[in-house]
Amino acid sequence: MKYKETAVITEQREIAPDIFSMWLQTDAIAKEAVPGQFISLYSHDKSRMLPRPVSICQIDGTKGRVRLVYRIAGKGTEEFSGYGKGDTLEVVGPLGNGFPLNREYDRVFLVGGGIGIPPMAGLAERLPGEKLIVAGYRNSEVFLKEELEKNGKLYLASEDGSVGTKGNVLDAVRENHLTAQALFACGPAPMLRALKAYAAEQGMDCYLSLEERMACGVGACLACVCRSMDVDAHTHVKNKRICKDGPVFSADEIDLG
Amino acid sequence: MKYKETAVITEQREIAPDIFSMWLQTDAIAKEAVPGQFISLYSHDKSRMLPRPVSICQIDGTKGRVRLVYRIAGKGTEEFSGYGKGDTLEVVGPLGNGFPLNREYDRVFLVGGGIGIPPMAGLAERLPGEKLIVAGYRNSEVFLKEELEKNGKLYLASEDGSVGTKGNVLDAVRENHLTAQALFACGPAPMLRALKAYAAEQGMDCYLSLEERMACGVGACLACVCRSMDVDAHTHVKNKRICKDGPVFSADEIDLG
Amino acid sequence: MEFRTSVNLAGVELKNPVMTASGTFGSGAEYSEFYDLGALGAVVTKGVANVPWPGNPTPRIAETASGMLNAIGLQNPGIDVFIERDIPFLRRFDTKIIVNVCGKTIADYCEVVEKLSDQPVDMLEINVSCPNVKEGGIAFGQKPEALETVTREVKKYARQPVIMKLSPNVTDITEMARAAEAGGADVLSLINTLTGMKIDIHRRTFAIANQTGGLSGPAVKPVAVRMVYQAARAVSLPVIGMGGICNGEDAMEFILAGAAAVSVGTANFNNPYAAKETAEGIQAYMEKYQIGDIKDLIGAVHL
Amino acid sequence: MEFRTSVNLAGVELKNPVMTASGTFGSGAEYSEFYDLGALGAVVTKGVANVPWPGNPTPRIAETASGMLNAIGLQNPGIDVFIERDIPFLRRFDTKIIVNVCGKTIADYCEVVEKLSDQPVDMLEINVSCPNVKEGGIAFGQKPEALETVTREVKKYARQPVIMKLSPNVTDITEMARAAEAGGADVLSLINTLTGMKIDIHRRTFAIANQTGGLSGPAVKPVAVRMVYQAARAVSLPVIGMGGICNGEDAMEFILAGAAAVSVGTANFNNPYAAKETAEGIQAYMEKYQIGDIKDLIGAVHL
Ligand SMILES: Cc1cc2nc3c(=O)[nH]c(=O)nc-3n(C[C@H](O)[C@H](O)[C@H](O)COP(=O)(O)OP(=O)(O)OC[C@H]3O[C@@H](n4cnc5c(N)ncnc54)[C@H](O)[C@@H]3O)c2cc1C
Ligand SMILES: Cc1cc2nc3c(=O)[nH]c(=O)nc-3n(C[C@H](O)[C@H](O)[C@H](O)COP(=O)(O)OP(=O)(O)OC[C@H]3O[C@@H](n4cnc5c(N)ncnc54)[C@H](O)[C@@H]3O)c2cc1C
Ligand SMILES: Cc1cc2nc3c(=O)[nH]c(=O)nc-3n(C[C@H](O)[C@H](O)[C@H](O)COP(=O)(O)O)c2cc1C
Ligand SMILES: Cc1cc2nc3c(=O)[nH]c(=O)nc-3n(C[C@H](O)[C@H](O)[C@H](O)COP(=O)(O)O)c2cc1C
Ligand code: FES
Ligand code: FES
Repeated sequence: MKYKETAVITEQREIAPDIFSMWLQTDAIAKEAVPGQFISLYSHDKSRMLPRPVSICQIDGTKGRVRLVYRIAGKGTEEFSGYGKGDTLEVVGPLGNGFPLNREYDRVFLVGGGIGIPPMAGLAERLPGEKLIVAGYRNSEVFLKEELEKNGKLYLASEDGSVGTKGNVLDAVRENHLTAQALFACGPAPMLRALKAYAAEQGMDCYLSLEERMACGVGACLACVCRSMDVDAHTHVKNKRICKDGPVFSADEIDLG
Repeated sequence: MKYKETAVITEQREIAPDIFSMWLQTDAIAKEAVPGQFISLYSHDKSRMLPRPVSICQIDGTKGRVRLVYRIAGKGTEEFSGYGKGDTLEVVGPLGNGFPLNREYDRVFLVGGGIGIPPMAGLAERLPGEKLIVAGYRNSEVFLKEELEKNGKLYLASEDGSVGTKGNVLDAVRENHLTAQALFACGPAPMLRALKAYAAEQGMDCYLSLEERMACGVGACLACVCRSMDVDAHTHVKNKRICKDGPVFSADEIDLG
Repeated sequence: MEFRTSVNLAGVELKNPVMTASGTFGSGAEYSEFYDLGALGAVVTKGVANVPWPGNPTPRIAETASGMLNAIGLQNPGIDVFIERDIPFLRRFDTKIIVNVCGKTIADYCEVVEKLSDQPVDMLEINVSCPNVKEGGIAFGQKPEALETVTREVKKYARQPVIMKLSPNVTDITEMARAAEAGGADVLSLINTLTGMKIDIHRRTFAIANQTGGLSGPAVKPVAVRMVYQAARAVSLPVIGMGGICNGEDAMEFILAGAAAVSVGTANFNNPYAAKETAEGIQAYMEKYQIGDIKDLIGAVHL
Repeated sequence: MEFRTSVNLAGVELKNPVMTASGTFGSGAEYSEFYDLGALGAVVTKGVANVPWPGNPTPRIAETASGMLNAIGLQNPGIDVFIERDIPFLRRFDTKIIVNVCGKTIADYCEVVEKLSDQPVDMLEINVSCPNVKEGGIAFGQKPEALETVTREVKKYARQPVIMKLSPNVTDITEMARAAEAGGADVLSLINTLTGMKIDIHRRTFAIANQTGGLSGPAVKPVAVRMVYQAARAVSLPVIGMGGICNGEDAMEFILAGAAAVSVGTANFNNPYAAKETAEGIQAYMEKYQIGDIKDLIGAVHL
């Protein structure tokens, strides 16, 4: 089920420059959400009609809360960052499919790049088995480090080398001679492309969370498609809807170009 | 001079159902404002581009504050009513000409109808001489009574007779056998029309504050005109700009139709 | 007092005047997760062609002030899958089914219309005004003669009443409305999207891959109300009004301007309940002003 | 590094590409209370006719989503008062003066243009696209032949470069742009307002007395950018872009789309400093991306 709720912000703080962490009281959504799903946030400013899709970072089903961690990327996220405890936001969710949690792997990679790191925190909490978490940052402005360390072994990479391996997430994997049976990732497109190739090379199962501009967020408008290897079930034209068929795809389903 | 300021709300409360009183810290504007002038308030919601003109109710030049009293009439005023102490609003002002304060009258009428009452509070504070204040309400939901009583003798009228004279402001004038040398008024168009006729009949000087939909609020766009008796200085077509040549006009300048 | 919200479009009785705007509601499946589609007068489907269309490259949409641009490019599974899957799905709800038809040539339109002729759908809406595909579509929607011709041809194959959907990208909407009427249209719907463009100034490129896209949402509502008003007075056909409707108050503007029914489009993206709430809002308006029959409000703006 | 913001329009050198949109800035007097008009490339005045025009009844404006409707009806004091009062006023500022001219007949336009021919104004902008007056205006702006004729006639009397201001209420803006070019226009400006309507559903009447009005503001920006892009590629004249510009980022969209200069209109009503801040914003963009000359950005969107 999907719900539209008026969520109440129970906590918001800036956890790194321009990166905000927000806990939302949103009972129905929190109860059903799984890691890898996202929710649509709506602006109070009515000049902005479209939802802002944001991945669920952590889920507190007991308290009925979800945590979002987002970067200020434009006017909408800037608006959200100005709200505080007690303010409300219209939200719709949980949306999309989430990462597969039912496969039994002994050891998995959870790889997050930049603002793709947050969903890895919630995934690490729910995924069984040993977790090797690789988080790629731009620089020393790291965030969610504690949350990630709690549920797995954390390896850092940074573009400027100020923390962890200097380079990208794959550099960190290689530098630390890491191996696993499967790979779960979220981050910028070039990173996902490289990870897909790496997983194929290593014979790992690979699940990637994609992004695209969205309008409906629920699968109705066909704005957010990605190319798929096979004809899709919905329109039979090798286009999958990221909001509905994804955002998490098995890497071999999709054509990353 | 006119100023654009980011005004800080120092106090806001609902003083009658749907009627709000708001004090704004707006130093430059407060220093120069005179009763009868108005300020333009801008929505934070960018789907609403146009200013909301609101008359200045009271001026505290020392503290650099102005008070506005407004009724929720639509989305813009609804937005404003949701803000509280410490929130900010973009404002431009002081706008328009204000009531003439330099004429010496022994006794004057200050007449306000409905949401035209607020400017009478500030005018009563600044106008010399004896003041007979006539305030017309819809019903028993009166507001600003104390402020008005402080600076003149207050007579009430209400449409349903629940306070003061049952009827309109002129009914209250007649019932109390009031007379004066001049009349200053703000309120709905039918009231102003009746007052203009009454003042002419009684040989009183008469100053009326008018309203019209505004776009620029500063005299540039010619949205807010009223018909004038003589050719206007600006466009020579018997149209005066309420925002610039008014909102206060000598009744004999204007054609109320 | 009873409040009658039903309207009649070319013999089809809708329980209320609210439908969905084509392309914003799929074939209803996604929004049926939020509410019973039986709350609506009709569901208008995404445009369907004779064969599957892959649509345009991404990005396909961009947000604009109080609106959005889209260039989906009419991605659709083709009429065969549609008939097999979408019609049976929609039949489960107590609402009318209106199939939006797109094509590149007159023959394409006729092929789809013919395939639908024995299907349990209530009306057909012919999209001759999509600005987002290179061939066909918009060309028919911008020239009166072409519009009249395509209308006439389609009518030959149609068993259901035909709605011609007009483009707002024209100098004179009344000329187009009359052309559709002359061609035998049963109903008109308008407006489709206004052609627009957004530039990403930081990347110095177009915000959507197709360069231009169709503008929709509250931004276009004043243009839409004006055109509905003009079209409704120019012809004697019922008119379905759309463009920026978010709630009952917006819908009432169109109805007072002359629309016999209204569609909710972009607003669904802002609020999945928008269409349902629009129907409720119309009812609330009638109750507030004690108007017993919505028909008494159609075109009832004072001159 | 130095940043050159000056642009040249038909031989007239503007210190920066930002001007005011006609009708939103009077003749500058009111906004000169906020800042020195010398901050702008040019001031474009409210439309002026051969004789005073009283304009339309009120209400003349209505707010719409991210925009507004206006039907001022070109109230103006006539060319004689304008020459006597407004030109000397504007001459006090270090900015170019562009006079917007309106009329009901070709003879009206020519009369005003002739009277301005020996006046110290830099350019003339011919408004053939005002939707808010019954006669004239818009008719010239919607038919290519009429546009070409009025352009040619006006050019006979004009000593200053002539800007033809195009209406967006047309099927094909490139056809109109070419017609103006064929008639001898020196510069094009677009867009004027889109014809729109708003209905007051509670009073069941039109929100503005004139029934229809011109839609402007951010709502129309995508349509305006698209038309500027199309027009700039259709002709070899410089194009002045406008429609919803509120800041330097909006202005950059138009410049990248092909506009050699831009006008700020409705935004002045939201922020009296809008035009000045737009000029500053363009400069900031150039600094951010280290572009030394604005001319290198005109039409520089990647295909
Ligand atoms: C499934 C999904 C999950 C996401 N999860 C996160 C997250 O956990 N944390 C986070 O910081 N960001 C996340 N994003 C990106 C986030 O949606 C955008 O940063 C945000 O929408 C920007 O909005 P804005 O108003 O600030 O920017 P603007 O640029 O002003 O937005 C304008 C429009 O573009 C859209 N848009 C802009 N950037 C993106 C983008 N990168 N992806 C999709 N649409 C975009 C907006 O939704 C809006 O409609 C996610 C995106 C998707 C699709
Ligand atoms: C000079 C002047 C002084 C005013 N002083 C006061 C005051 O002291 N207290 C008070 O409560 N109201 C006052 N008003 C009326 C006030 O401006 C409107 O109630 C307010 O603009 C409504 O905005 P809204 O967004 O709530 O309503 P909406 O109806 O949503 O507004 C839509 C548009 O219409 C305009 N508008 C709506 N009603 C009016 C109106 N009555 N007059 C002018 N424009 C209107 C708005 O400014 C806006 O542009 C004054 C109006 C003028 C012209
Ligand atoms: C994402 C999207 C897809 C659309 N697809 C179609 C379509 O397939 N066929 C069609 O006739 N109109 C299509 N339209 C136009 C809408 O049906 C409608 O005419 C227009 O958006 C104006 O209404 P609105 O402002 O309420 O959205 C589409 C609009 C949008 C926003
Ligand atoms: C209140 C108002 C008055 C206008 N008057 C004129 C005019 O006299 N002559 C003219 O050519 N355009 C006139 N316009 C159109 C503007 O110059 C401009 O083309 C249009 O508003 C689009 O720009 P914007 O969205 O920045 O306002 C007027 C616009 C408004 C809002
Ligand atoms: S955003 Fe509409 S289908 Fe994905
Ligand atoms: S509101 Fe523009 S002249 Fe008064």
